[in-house]
Amino acid sequence: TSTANAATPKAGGTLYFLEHTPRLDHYDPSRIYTGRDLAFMNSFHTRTLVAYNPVPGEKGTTLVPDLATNTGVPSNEAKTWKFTLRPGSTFEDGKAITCEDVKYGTSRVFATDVINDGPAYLQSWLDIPKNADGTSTYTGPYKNTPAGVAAFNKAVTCKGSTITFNLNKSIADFNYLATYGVISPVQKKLDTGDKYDLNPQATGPYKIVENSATQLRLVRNTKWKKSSDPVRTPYPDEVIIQFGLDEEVIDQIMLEDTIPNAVNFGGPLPTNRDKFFKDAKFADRRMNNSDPYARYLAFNLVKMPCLEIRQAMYYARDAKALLDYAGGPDYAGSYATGVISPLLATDFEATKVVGPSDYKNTADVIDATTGFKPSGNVAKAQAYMDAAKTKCPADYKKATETGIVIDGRPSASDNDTIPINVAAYARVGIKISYNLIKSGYYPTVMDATKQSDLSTSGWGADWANASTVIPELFTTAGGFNLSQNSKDPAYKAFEDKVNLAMKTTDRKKQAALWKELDKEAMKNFWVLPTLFGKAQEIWGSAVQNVFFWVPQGNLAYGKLWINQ
Amino acid sequence: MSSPLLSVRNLQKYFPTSRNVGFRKEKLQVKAVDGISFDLMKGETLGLVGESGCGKTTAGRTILKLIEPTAGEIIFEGQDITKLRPGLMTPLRAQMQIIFQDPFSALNPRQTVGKIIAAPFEIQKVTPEGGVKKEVAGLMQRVGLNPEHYNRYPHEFSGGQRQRIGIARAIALKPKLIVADEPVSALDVSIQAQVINLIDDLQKADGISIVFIAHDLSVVQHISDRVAVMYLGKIMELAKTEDLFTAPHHPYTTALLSAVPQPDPRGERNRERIILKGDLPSPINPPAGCVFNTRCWKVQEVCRSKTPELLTVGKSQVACHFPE
Amino acid sequence: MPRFILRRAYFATLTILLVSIVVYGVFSILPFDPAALTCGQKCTPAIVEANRVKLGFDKPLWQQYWLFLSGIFLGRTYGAGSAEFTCPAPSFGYSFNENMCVTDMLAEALPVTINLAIGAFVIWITVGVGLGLLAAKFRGRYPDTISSVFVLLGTSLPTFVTGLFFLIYVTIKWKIVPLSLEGFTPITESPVKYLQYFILPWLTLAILYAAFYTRFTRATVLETLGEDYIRTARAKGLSERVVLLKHTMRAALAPITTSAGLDIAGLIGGAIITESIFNLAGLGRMTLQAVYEFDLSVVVATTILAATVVITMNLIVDIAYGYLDPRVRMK
Amino acid sequence: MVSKLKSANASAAGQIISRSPRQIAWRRFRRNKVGMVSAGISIVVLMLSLFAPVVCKILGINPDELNLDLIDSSGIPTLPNGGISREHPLGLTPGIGRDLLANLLYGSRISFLVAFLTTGLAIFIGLIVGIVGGYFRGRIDDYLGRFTDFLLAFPAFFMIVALSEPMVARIQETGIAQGNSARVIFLIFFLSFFGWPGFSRLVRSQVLSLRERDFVTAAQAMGASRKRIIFKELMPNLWAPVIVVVSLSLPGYLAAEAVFSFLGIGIQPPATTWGILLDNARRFVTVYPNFFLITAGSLVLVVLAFNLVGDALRDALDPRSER
Amino acid sequence: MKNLLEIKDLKVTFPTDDGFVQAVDGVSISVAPGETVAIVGESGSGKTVTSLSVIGLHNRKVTQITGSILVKDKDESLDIVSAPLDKIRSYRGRVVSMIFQDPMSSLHPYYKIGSQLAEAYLVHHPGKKEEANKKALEMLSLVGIPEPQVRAKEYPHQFSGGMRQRVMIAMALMNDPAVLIADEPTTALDVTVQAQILQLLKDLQKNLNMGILLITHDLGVVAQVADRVHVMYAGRIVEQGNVDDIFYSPHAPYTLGLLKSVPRIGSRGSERLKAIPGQPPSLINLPIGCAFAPRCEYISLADENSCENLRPQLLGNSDSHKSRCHVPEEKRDKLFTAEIKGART
Ligand SMILES: Nc1ncnc2c1ncn2[C@@H]1O[C@H](COP(=O)(O)OP(=O)(O)OP(=O)(O)O)[C@@H](O)[C@H]1O
Ligand SMILES: Nc1ncnc2c1ncn2[C@@H]1O[C@H](COP(=O)(O)OP(=O)(O)OP(=O)(O)O)[C@@H](O)[C@H]1O
Ligand SMILES: [Mg+2]
Ligand SMILES: [Mg+2]
Repeated sequence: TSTANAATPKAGGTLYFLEHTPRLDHYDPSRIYTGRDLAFMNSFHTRTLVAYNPVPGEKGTTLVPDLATNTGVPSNEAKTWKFTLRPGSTFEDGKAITCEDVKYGTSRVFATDVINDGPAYLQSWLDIPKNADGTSTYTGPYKNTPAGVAAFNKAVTCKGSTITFNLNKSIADFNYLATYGVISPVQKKLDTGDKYDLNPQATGPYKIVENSATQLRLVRNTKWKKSSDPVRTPYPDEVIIQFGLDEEVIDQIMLEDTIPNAVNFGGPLPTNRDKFFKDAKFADRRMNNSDPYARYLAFNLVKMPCLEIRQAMYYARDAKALLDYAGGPDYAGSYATGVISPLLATDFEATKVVGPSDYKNTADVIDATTGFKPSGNVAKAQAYMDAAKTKCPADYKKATETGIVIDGRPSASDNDTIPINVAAYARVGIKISYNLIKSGYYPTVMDATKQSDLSTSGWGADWANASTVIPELFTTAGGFNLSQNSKDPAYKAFEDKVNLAMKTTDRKKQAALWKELDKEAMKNFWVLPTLFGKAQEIWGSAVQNVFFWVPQGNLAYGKLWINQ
Repeated sequence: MSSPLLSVRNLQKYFPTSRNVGFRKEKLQVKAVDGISFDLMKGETLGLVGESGCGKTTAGRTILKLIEPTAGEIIFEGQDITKLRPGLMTPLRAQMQIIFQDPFSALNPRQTVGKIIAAPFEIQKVTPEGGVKKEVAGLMQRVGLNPEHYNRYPHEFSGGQRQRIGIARAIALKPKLIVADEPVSALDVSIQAQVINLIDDLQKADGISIVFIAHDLSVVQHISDRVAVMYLGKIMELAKTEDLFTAPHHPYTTALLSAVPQPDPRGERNRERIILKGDLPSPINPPAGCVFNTRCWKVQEVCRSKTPELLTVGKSQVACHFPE
Repeated sequence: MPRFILRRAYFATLTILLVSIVVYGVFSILPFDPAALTCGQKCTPAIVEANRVKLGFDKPLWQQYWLFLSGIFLGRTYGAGSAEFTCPAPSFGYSFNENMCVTDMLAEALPVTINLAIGAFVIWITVGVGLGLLAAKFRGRYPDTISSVFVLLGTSLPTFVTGLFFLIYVTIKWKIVPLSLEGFTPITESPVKYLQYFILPWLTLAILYAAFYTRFTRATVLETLGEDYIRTARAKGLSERVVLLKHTMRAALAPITTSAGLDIAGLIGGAIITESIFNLAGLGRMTLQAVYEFDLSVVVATTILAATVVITMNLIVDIAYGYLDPRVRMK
Repeated sequence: MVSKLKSANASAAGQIISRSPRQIAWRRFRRNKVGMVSAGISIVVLMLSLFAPVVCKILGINPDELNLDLIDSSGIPTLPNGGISREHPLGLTPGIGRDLLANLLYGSRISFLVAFLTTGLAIFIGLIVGIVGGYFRGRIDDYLGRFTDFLLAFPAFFMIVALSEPMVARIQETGIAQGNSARVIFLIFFLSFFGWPGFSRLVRSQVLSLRERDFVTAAQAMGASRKRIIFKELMPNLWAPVIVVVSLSLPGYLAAEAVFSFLGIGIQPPATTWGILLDNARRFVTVYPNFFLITAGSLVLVVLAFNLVGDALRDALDPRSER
Repeated sequence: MKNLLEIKDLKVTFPTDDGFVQAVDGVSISVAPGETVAIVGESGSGKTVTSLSVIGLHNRKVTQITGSILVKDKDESLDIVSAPLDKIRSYRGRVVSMIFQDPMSSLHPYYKIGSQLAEAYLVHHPGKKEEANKKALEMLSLVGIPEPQVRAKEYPHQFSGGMRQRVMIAMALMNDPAVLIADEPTTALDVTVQAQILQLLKDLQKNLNMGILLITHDLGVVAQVADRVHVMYAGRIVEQGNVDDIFYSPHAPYTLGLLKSVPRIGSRGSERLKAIPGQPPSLINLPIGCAFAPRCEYISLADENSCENLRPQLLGNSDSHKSRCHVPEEKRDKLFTAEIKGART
């Protein structure tokens, strides 16, 4: 992690972000869920009740008050949370932000037909009765029943400038959710539902003045007052995301420093990484960090019930070739040992269930504890296959004859890995093929009937607690269980332990439980962990004060300034 | 008197066309052939002359039922073939053949001469004595082509030779009737004579009846027994060749005769010429009454209102109110 | 003449209607649940169902089409309760990916594509017809050789190869044309930025078509030069220049105009590659994006729009042909 | 002067003896050096593609073999010249280090398959519709003409792009084919679906003018059946224009396949086609220009060669259009 | 120079794929004021090539032309074969005009008749628009087109064939040329219309004292309008003379054959036509000797083998009547005259 020179920041100038995709997924605070977009919008545009401290290093993970004057006060065994709003903060139209605005903002996520894609914690945690199918009886502000509204008004209450959330269970880290826009002020009379996404009211120092197919342009929000915002420091006059640029073009711009005040929003192409990282010229303009994601393949247990086959696939994999292809340890990260990323707070030091005992060790030798070998432990994999042959002959036949189908999203680099995988699994007689889903990947694979035998996926914690990882991925209550593991013999015990962990308010003890659960999930081979990834950042020579914002897993965009 | 080989009665062929007139789309008819009648005896040659567009080709093709007639009757060997279905026509087709004006388009460029001449046998499923190949060679010899050129393609022959190929094909099945549609118009003078002689010879030898279409009066006069002069889809005059040329009764015939230049400078210098005014009117909208009235120097009021019938005048049949 | 135009216009309208039915039908019977696609990562059947109702996909197909069609004239309302909103007429639907009325998206994208098409058209016509004329005039000599090399390369180089070359070398490596970051700027605002934005896309598109028109012009001109009336013109004592530029070009004008009209219509929907390489926010890129995301309302709208342009252009070309060719005019 | 002329003529005259139209075209074609060279190249490329497995075996190259050890962390071959050597005649593909030549050869098979089948299908439909319309004329022709006009009103390329994903999904759903087979089917079907109207117009206009020719009337006068007239009289005269348009549309479809792969809506990796290779090459164009040059060069070369063969064929088969 | 046009020893050769086509081989023709000179000959005998040479319309880069074509313009005269193109252009349409065989395709379909006519005037009288228009109307009425003001505003396709040929003639006469070349002006027309056009040409010539070079393959037309005749065969002139000489005492066997093979009105219909056997030769493959020898029935009258091996010269006892033949002229004169008489009865 490098920090560019700590000279006195200067205000002014335009800060460019060069981006390949045609737009960000969402701008509506209730709908943003992607780490980078969140870091961006929260840095400039949207204020939340509490925020991560935008400073380098570990300190960045601490919560600081933002719109609220505190970081949340729990009571009633953390079933009730109170936040008091800071006076003097306004929307971009000058209207003061009230408790009612925040309450209204939280109500919106219940209108799932309009406000989608955002984190769904509020729906499951707020103390509102649920229907038989698990949906909330409250259906949001647009279209609802009096009973639903009454329930919601009981769950979220306003008293002066204090907002109270009543939860249906103890949530020790509920205040972390308050770093998300799902709990942020929205003016009822300006809410345009779906269309609010295009130009949401700013509460931070910048507001949107153009949101088109080519750019998102933010300029200073004149109604914003430094005095009311302890977190943000607006330096540039304008912030622009330039969309749809060819990735190669972006890299070339960076290499040539054509636009010194620009940041490569998506990171350099793999092909150009060496140019940036092997050349001292770019020493002040590059960064290579672990990213907050754990990557894995989720076994669909409904179609892959045989543990031995799953194990064989794990050991037969040529992880080394894949890591090398992805850029080696320098650029691509390390062999994943579970689904909890090492970037998560220190109490989640990586578990040693599968993979190398030390995830930083990339030597191609058999790991004594786990039997993992980066280039594949073919002997061990073969042994599992042999076992499978007698134990679950039907699955064995499928693996060796029909072939195992893996869901994936088409991408230039993933395409290349297909032959690598085909060759690796062939070593133990496993046939694989790919089902590449272009659009609507998750809606497709989340549907157990449409999901193939394995699905490529990745997950990062929503905040620095594995409570946003293990239950999400491995329980039926979680929102992202691609493993379909409820029929697995080990599931019941696992779920009980998860519930126990959720109730544990002591962070240390809770963390220990999560680690054990991570281990268990790995032992059951519900997923096949692949990488703890890395990400590279590149920026122009005029961009100053660049540092990695650990909890967001991205740069602290709000702290950048332009050296003119 | 023996019965005619072919009788044509009041034959009509109107082609439908349309034209945008101001705001309306007008449905029109090209009166290409508008009620012609004649008989053709066995072994007789009937010349059909007239200016371009007067309906000669249409008449010739309609007679052979290559074009469905609009009205009238075609009686071939006593059989009314006007309404005959194509399937029933097929065997009759061996009896009636056609020779074309354009020796280039009349032969399929992708077939050898041998194939072209053998086609009638193939189509009519006739196997001549001694086989098709021998018969074709004989035919080639007969029309003055070298039988060794059996495997050549049409483009390797001159216009006159190509016309001979067409003739060989037409006579292959020994038809009783041949419509020769301007068979020599596209040929050079020196070649024209060869082909005329050939047709003449074949006709004499086989006793074929020929409808000989031409726009050149001299040619028609040379080859025909009788001549019909057509104007705007109608027969103006029909007579024995000698009668027609020595004593034309219709003003149009007279004008036509006087317009044909002869290779005789002295005669030409002294010749009184009748120069017709204007052009052939459009067959879409022919003049009322006598179709020739717009160009006739003898025109009277009756010509503009009443269509003259084809009546016998002297030895000829003439459609004129004031025949000479 | 007006009658003729009216009749053609009537048929054109009918064709457009038919095209819209076919396009709408084809896309609607496809095995996609737009409701599910707009539902996000954490999706429940209830959400899908609610979405479906909101999008109008719960109705029978013909009703959906009717809603679509009437939306064009009357505007269309989506959602319910206080989140209800209207896409005013002419409404081509609503994109749930972009959270925009499709009409607004079209309004944003269309000027870009039109400017792209017209600029490229001007270049290709000038270059194509000019080179074609030269090649015909100096038939068999070196201008002809050069033009035939141009034709061959132009028609054999895929657009994306030339486009990428321009982008990476001309703009970034050699910096001949500065990179345009700001997006579409109307020429009235800043001609320099306008040019900067369009010049390379124009060239990319124009090369292909210019090659085609060079070949076409050359062939047409050569054919015309062989006509008897050109011999007549020469026999009058006219100079070669007048013969070529007046008599020959006049005759070549009709076919060139016809095919140019159709080609430019094709570009409205066909500049996909150029637009995506140069990141022009035009109709083509918008459609491609929508295809990637299964944004059916956008795809349906752009397809129908593109077809409408083609059909309309066909109509215009037909009428223009009547004016250009007196023989047709009189019929 | 005179005598010299005569002797020259005498020898020329000797050759004029009996030549079929095909022989004449062939002779004219043979005289076109560019056309001959292009034809040579095209045939060699087609043969190489057809016998790709054999060729690869002989050269000792394997399209599926990975050479990860020869690739650096940027995905570029570490050997000089991108690994061009005796083992890898055109070097390695970046990323995972497959043999480029082997991949070009195997890749060309799908590209050619799409191009040939599309052309074949389009010309087949075009021939049927064109002949039916041109020969029978009247109402049938009217309807067919309307329909082709209607099809031509669709922006074809645009429609194919728009339909690609949904249609492929449809094909997969019906179970006709999965994955890339479905995509190949889609491409062939839709390219030819929007391609045949062009062919049918050409065929129709040819048939319309042919059937006015007297040899068709002659056949009718002999009592020939429709079948005979169509197959024996008309068809042989259609081959020349058909061959020309086929040879000119093949390279078009070849390039089209590449474009669709480039846009990400054509054949999908891990299959190899030229479009996919080119799309890859694009990613590596600045760091590994060889790859781009070789792949783009191959495509341009083949398209160029096919185009030139088409031009030469046109010149040879249609004497009016001498260049 | 008393003649308006003097072609001397014109040779035109086209290089083709199959060899050199010697389309015209040593043709000499002259035209005096008020005179109509005809060229007759079969298709491909080089008539059109000769006429196009006169206004320099061959592509000079590929066509090899030798000899001279002198055209008289008032006091100066110009050799079309060697003159610069600009100079030739200033003669075209002004001194020498041409009308073509096919009136259907010889008018520009996209321009109005009036403007096409006016253009012919404007080329040589730049800037005089009004005069040009006036002259155009004048010329249209001169060639007998009714309502010239109306018709001038119409397009060629609105005219019938005969009308178009009249327009072509009017166009050729816009600048009162000295020589008019008419290449088969009536071949595409019907006899009745042909008669109109020939009459028109005759009248115009009388009024304007033009020299006309008339090209045709129709002997009847020649007989009707020509003063002098050149008969061409395979690129060469085989006989030239006054009309009467040619028609009543032909000296070349080809001319005789031609005259005998035409059917005439009034001749006895039942008799066979006297056809010339064989085909005209290909111009690339000309016999070494007399080009007509393979088809000639009088070879036996000539010196042994001379017809096959020697090319005959254009000779004659009188200056005005010459022919190419190895048979001694005395023999031919009587024999041919007798034959032609026989054929005529
Ligand atoms: N298929 C057709 N459809 C419409 N009109 C036709 C058709 N065939 C012929 N005609 C018209 O019918 C009239 C007579 O044509 P036809 O070909 O029979 O004349 P013709 O006497 O043979 O002329 P020519 O001497 O030029 O051959 C012409 O006006 C012609 O335009
Ligand atoms: N540009 C050319 N290139 C090659 N050969 C040519 C060219 N122009 C004419 N010829 C040949 O020259 C010969 C004479 O042609 P020309 O047109 O003068 O004949 P013609 O006497 O006018 O015949 P027609 O009566 O058919 O018009 C022909 O054999 C022709 O093929
Ligand atoms: Mg006719
Ligand atoms: Mg000529």
